[in-house]
Amino acid sequence: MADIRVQSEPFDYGQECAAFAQAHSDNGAIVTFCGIVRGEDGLQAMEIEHYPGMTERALHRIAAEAAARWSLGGALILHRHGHLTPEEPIMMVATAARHRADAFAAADFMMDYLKSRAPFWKKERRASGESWVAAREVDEQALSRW
Amino acid sequence: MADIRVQSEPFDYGQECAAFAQAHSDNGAIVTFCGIVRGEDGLQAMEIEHYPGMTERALHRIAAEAAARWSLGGALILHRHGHLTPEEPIMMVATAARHRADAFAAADFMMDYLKSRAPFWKKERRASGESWVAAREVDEQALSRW
Amino acid sequence: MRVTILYFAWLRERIGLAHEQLETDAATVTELVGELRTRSDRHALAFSDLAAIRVAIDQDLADLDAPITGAREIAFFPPMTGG
Amino acid sequence: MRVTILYFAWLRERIGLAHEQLETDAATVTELVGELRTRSDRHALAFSDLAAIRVAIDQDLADLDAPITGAREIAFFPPMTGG
Repeated sequence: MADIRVQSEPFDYGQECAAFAQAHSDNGAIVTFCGIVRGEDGLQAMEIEHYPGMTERALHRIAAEAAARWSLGGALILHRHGHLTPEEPIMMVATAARHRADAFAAADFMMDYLKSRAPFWKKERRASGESWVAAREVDEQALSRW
Repeated sequence: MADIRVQSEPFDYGQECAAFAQAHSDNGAIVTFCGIVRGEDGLQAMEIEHYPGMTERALHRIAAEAAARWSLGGALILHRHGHLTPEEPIMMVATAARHRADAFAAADFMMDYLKSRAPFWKKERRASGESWVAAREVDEQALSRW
Repeated sequence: MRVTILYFAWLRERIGLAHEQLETDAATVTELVGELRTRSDRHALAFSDLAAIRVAIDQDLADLDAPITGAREIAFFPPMTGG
Repeated sequence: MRVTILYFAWLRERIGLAHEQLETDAATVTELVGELRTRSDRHALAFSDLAAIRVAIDQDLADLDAPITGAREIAFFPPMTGG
């Protein structure tokens, strides 16, 4: 049921929102999330590494778990890898449901699991050099909500 | 700070998502919600009545309360009134924040308050006649979450 | 005191009016509702179940026992169903 | 048993390899890490703090004390930072 995409190409968040809502217009509630590269602290670029094969597997599993917990009409997870620059969308999730509570909870849940259970790693490049983004304790703790 | 729009004209959910994300691309997290007319049970059309003046006031207040509770870079509430047909978007909210938890919570909060605290009333038209949508107890109860 | 009364959704339909002007000495919403009920059978019917009615005083939601002194616009309507 | 070992992010950079083949009799991830540490100074350094390392056995996240018998692909990487 879920649409899972892992790609290096840019994606158009607005177009994806429109297509997802159109494809699931028999549902009453659509929720989308978009993560964007923040250009703060002089960030010049970001490289996202991932684990081909395991990534798709992990994302499918996260979407399936969301569909098992909430009543969903559809779900999308789209995540880029490779080279990104500030203000570019990194990834998005979308959920469709009859009721908004399901759509919100499932999108929130998928984001929490994607953050610390899908094999992506971000490296930031600044004038001062490159560094891997450290995992945040708050992201690990967020999983205990579910 | 919040962009509040009450209009009878249709809106393009995808374009609004794109414009909102673009306008707030210095934030890392965008959440959007879209409510769509469900064509179930033979629904032919929906009429949305509202209270001009109070509506805008209520929506501004809901957005201001969200901005007071969470760290937001921006918020949008757009709600249609008048005549709608199945599968048309009724309304949307969008939030932008540095962190996803704020964007999710604020969008969820605004939806809950909008549902039972903003002066909109839906009337459904079917072959069998017209009827006003009854408020759902679960929507009133949802407010106790906040 | 002169106030504008507004009705929305099925209240508007049952009363047959979207708004009306009223001269009143009512101190609270409840007192005002008591007066409105006497205006016509349609008013009486529309206001028969107060649990199904919400009120806004000058475009702010209020309780039925709220004071209305100084109010200019009082609106009655069913529970809201936006979103 | 012959396994493919994969490294990602700073583990890959510190070890200087994205993957390597290994013949091992290790029964658990922990035993395997013990063997990997002996392969080079870079391996030893990369695996010096196990708290900073996550492991996947055949593309499923696993604990460090998980058995690896029959595994074909074992990946080591830092905590994930997607989204």
